[in-house]
Amino acid sequence: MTISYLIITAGIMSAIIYLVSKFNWKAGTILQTLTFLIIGYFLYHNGDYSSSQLAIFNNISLNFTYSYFNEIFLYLGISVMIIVSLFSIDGIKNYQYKPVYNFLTTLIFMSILGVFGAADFITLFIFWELMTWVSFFLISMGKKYSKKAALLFLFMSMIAAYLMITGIFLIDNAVGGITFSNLINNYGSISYSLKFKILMLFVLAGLIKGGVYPLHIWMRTSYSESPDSFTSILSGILMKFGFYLIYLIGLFFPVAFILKNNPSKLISELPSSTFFAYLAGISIIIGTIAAILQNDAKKLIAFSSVSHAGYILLAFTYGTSMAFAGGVTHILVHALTALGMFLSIGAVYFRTGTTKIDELGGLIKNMPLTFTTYLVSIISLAGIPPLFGFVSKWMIYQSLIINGSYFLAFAAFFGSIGSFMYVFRPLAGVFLGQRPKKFENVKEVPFFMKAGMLIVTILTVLFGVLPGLVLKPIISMQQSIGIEPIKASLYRLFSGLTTLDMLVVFTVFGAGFILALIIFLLFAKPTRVKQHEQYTAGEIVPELQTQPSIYHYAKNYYKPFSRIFDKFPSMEKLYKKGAEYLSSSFGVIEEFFYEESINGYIWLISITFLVIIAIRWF
Amino acid sequence: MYTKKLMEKIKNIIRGHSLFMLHYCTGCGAIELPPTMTSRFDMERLGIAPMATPRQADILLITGYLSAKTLRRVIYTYEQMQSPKWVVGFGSCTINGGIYYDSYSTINELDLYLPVDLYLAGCMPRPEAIINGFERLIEKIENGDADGWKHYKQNREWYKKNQKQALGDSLYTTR
Amino acid sequence: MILNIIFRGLILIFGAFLFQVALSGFSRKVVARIQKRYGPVFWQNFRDIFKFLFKETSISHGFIFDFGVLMAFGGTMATLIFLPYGSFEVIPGQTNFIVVIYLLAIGLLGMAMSAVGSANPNASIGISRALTQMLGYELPFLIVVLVMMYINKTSSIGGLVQSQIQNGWNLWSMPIGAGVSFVSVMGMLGKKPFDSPIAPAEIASGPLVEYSGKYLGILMLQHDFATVIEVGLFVNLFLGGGSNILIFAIKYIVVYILMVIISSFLPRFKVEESVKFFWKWGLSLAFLQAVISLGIYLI
Amino acid sequence: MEQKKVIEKISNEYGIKKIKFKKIENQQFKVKINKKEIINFLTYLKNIGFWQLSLITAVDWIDNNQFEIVYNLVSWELEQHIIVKTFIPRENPRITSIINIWPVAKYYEWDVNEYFGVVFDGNPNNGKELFLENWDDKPPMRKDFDPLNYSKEKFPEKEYKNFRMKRKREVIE
Repeated sequence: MTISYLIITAGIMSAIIYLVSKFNWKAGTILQTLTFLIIGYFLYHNGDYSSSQLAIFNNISLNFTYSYFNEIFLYLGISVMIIVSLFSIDGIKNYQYKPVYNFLTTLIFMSILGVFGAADFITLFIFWELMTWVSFFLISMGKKYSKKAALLFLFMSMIAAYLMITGIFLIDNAVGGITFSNLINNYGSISYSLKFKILMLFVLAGLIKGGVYPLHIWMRTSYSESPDSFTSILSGILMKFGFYLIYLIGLFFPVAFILKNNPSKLISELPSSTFFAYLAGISIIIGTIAAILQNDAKKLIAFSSVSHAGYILLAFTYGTSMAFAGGVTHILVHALTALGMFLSIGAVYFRTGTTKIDELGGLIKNMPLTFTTYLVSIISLAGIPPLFGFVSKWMIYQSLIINGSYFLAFAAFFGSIGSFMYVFRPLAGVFLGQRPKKFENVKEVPFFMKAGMLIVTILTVLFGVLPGLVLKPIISMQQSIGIEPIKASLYRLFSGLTTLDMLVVFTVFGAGFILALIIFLLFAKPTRVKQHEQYTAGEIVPELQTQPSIYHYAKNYYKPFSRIFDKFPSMEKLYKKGAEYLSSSFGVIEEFFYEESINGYIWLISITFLVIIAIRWF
Repeated sequence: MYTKKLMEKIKNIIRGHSLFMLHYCTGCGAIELPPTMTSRFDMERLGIAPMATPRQADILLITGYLSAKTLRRVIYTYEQMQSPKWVVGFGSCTINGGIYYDSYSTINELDLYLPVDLYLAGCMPRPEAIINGFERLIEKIENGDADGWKHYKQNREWYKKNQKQALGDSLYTTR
Repeated sequence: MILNIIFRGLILIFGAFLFQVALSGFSRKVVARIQKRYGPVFWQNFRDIFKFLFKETSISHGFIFDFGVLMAFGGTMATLIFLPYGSFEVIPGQTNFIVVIYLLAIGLLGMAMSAVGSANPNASIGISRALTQMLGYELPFLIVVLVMMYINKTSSIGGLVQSQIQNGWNLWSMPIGAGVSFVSVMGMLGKKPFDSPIAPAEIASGPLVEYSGKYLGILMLQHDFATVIEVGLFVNLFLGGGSNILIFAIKYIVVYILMVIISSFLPRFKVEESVKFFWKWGLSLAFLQAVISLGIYLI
Repeated sequence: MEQKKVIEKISNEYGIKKIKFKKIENQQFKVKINKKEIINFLTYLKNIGFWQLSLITAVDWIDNNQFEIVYNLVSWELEQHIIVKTFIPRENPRITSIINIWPVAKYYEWDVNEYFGVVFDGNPNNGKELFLENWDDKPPMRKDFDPLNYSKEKFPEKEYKNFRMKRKREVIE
């Protein structure tokens, strides 16, 4: 079973799912989950490492491949989609256009298969664009300001697409073909300056999609305004497209990685990789600080994604085998944790109708499983040992330490410690603290949403204890693309500096916990008290319960910290100022760009495409 | 049986020598505490230290007159403390109202509302008297005589009745 | 083998308990003498801890309140295992610095979760301050340790101790870094200039405000174990550990008492002041040490 | 400004001739005024520079069967402190509120209302609780209120049977 057949199946199924959903949306969503499961199963069971073609016209065909270098991404995409789809069986109950939602997410699945399975750049581009357009419609199905967010998303994605298509044309010009194998064979014939141009175009496109500072501006609004289950896909997979592109282009243009362990070559070839590593460091710091200062839980996670995009970029551009493996692992870590965080915040939104941290509180009593998912995810995200997130961070740190990069290490540590601050805020504000009276009767989410969250939780713990499960395919990936593989067994990791044994860490932690439990149980049993029985300097509070936010400390949680950054500029405001200046200078163009409806914009895009095609073929 | 008694004795000795008192100063007698705590008289050598919250405290000091409005808070605070816990009445105001015996807003006798384990007479008691009083309290705790908290638990209704008489029916109780 | 490890782990935990609780009681005496007081007996802290453990009642604010305490206590005891003490290592070869630093964070996270789970705003304020301050003190310390690990080409604490046996103490080879780390460790311990998270007169002892009875006893134990880890890290990284456990203990006592003495005559920073202090002086000095050490190393 | 000049100014400018000023100190004087005039007079005083209201209080003249309401005003420009008094009957004591002139008067009036039972027309807090919790007797600052009696009734004392003995606790009914 090759990828091309799977993609065709997904395409056909999207129509069927749409029809079924029209009839009964729940059945449609279940069908969607089953479809994803079956496709995943076929890929796992029958998939042989091979290439395939899908002919469209006589001489134009889409090329696909399934091999070591992309299998881990394929499985990541499929599993994220399965989990989200499972979650959606109950989770999309409140959405307005359920059949369309199911249809579009199935198309997203198809584009995931296409992008990760592509064997030439045009195929990659086509599915990439499919994803952009489908995402555009999906984002605009969300909350109040989602139309505006979708427009910004589309605008940024379009820039990425233009950059990428230009890069593809340059490759085609230089080597006379756009398949990956063609590029590898004729790599030597490309001149240095052209290499630099192509690399820059692709990397910039990837950075926009990956949401690295200062190109992150679409993320905040798109994440917070889009429908909740789609946000999980957006951060779990679609954001990773950008890094897949960087990873891919890095394979062909060995500037970022030491492909054959030749550091001198790296330095002479291009200074850009250092530049991008530093950009990544800045991205980590800015994303962290911005995330700390947010009040909306989804916006907070969006900025945390900026920070973690920085980690991935740092690992990819850093240039050691360990860092590279750490980067790929971090993609998985971030996909899993972002999934867990967005699903649990989505579950909170499902029941309470808000994601503002200071309006919520004390939900752990009502939604224990949601809380557990969130807790495990944030522990993993912050990189605390027995869980998955520690593995990737450990690998990235090890490579930073080996090479003594102080600023980058500083940035990485800053992001890591800062992540305690921002991940703890929703935990404290949403799940812990005092529960307002109006949320007293909130229930735990329905079964399928629970199931989706449970899977994420279990996977995070499992991969943390046995990182070898994930590292094995990464090792074979490294072997296949010619990098010296890292050394790892099922639960052991070896760097040049030291050994990490996750099983020992986990066991010792478990033993410590059990010992603590024994000591705890030895002494007198505590009495449970109500939440308003507090030390309040003698004042009595039950009356205050009618005013929820008075006694729940969630507003301005890091006020002292934010005072340090009072006078710092914001990149988004800078762009906005620039845009205002431009729009006042170019009044005519403004009419196209700032049209309330998007017709004018689509018209503009079509014209641009026509012009590009005309230049190319005539 | 014997081991249980021995255990109880050990616990009492430990308790007696580690007394955390609550920083909830209700009356004018609180001014005598700073010299008692600091270099000159050094309460810490007896194992007595100030604590900021009733959850962590063992002793509730009522330092002087207690207005009815404060009594409500004091009762609430006392109920938030974890047993074993002790109440020390400080100055003559807590014994019989002192110079405020005819005030419309201060209570006359603390023992009706909270189980006082030790009174320190005087207006105000000097730090020497306070230290002396605390030594007496330690002695009582070691012997197991300071059992006001048990008494409060057993005769809750009687205390509640008195409290309600002084404060009206809207008294908030924790459990 | 496994039984041996369990046995040694228990010995370590019990020994650390006896040692550190007695030492912190002794440090109260030291502070008292600085303030011209007599001070309590040195076993006063045992009395305090056992008094709390023996309390007949205590209150709980729900599941997470208990779970967080256990996570903090368990995580801290687990971290204790991953540190070398002189020649004594519980699991040989398992002394990874990054594991220690991050496992230590589990204690803080558990404590933070539990404290905020009590739904007391004072506790939340304390936790928000503690996390903010953490962003201050960890960074300079980690930068200094990073330099050390880069130069010695190992990231295990045992390896760093070994290299100091050959090359002399890091205190002499990187004195600025040692000073920065010393102040950072004081921040970790919440000693005087950096005690705004617990500020008793201001936010009623912050995170600890709702803990009573055995919870408080357990958290006092947890704090003592965390002290052992943090001061032990400093001794291992800068004072060359020790050839046997006794020498280690002596170095430890010197460092700890020095910290107590320094903190006993300092007032309290506001939380943003302490973050600024660490970023302004701590980070710049740490980077200065990095440049100097790197220069010496490359030459 | 000197006190004489201020008094002269007030006597000349303010329409009523009858008002008598009495000097207390060099910078302090008092004036008694009719209840009906009080709003006009205070407004006038505020306009000529007495813009700080430092206190409103009351005195219970039980023999005359009157309440005296006292307004303390301070002027920092004129460097003078004026005490304006007015008398109202003790039965059904009512007077117009001045919260429109000084918003801060809300709390002073509330206080007087709670402790003397004087009703200030226009103040929204009449009859609400400010300092006293669950008060169930007549206002405590009135002269006919007996605090000792109240204290005995509300906060009784325990009788000790055997004071010298080591006090055993027992429930005393």
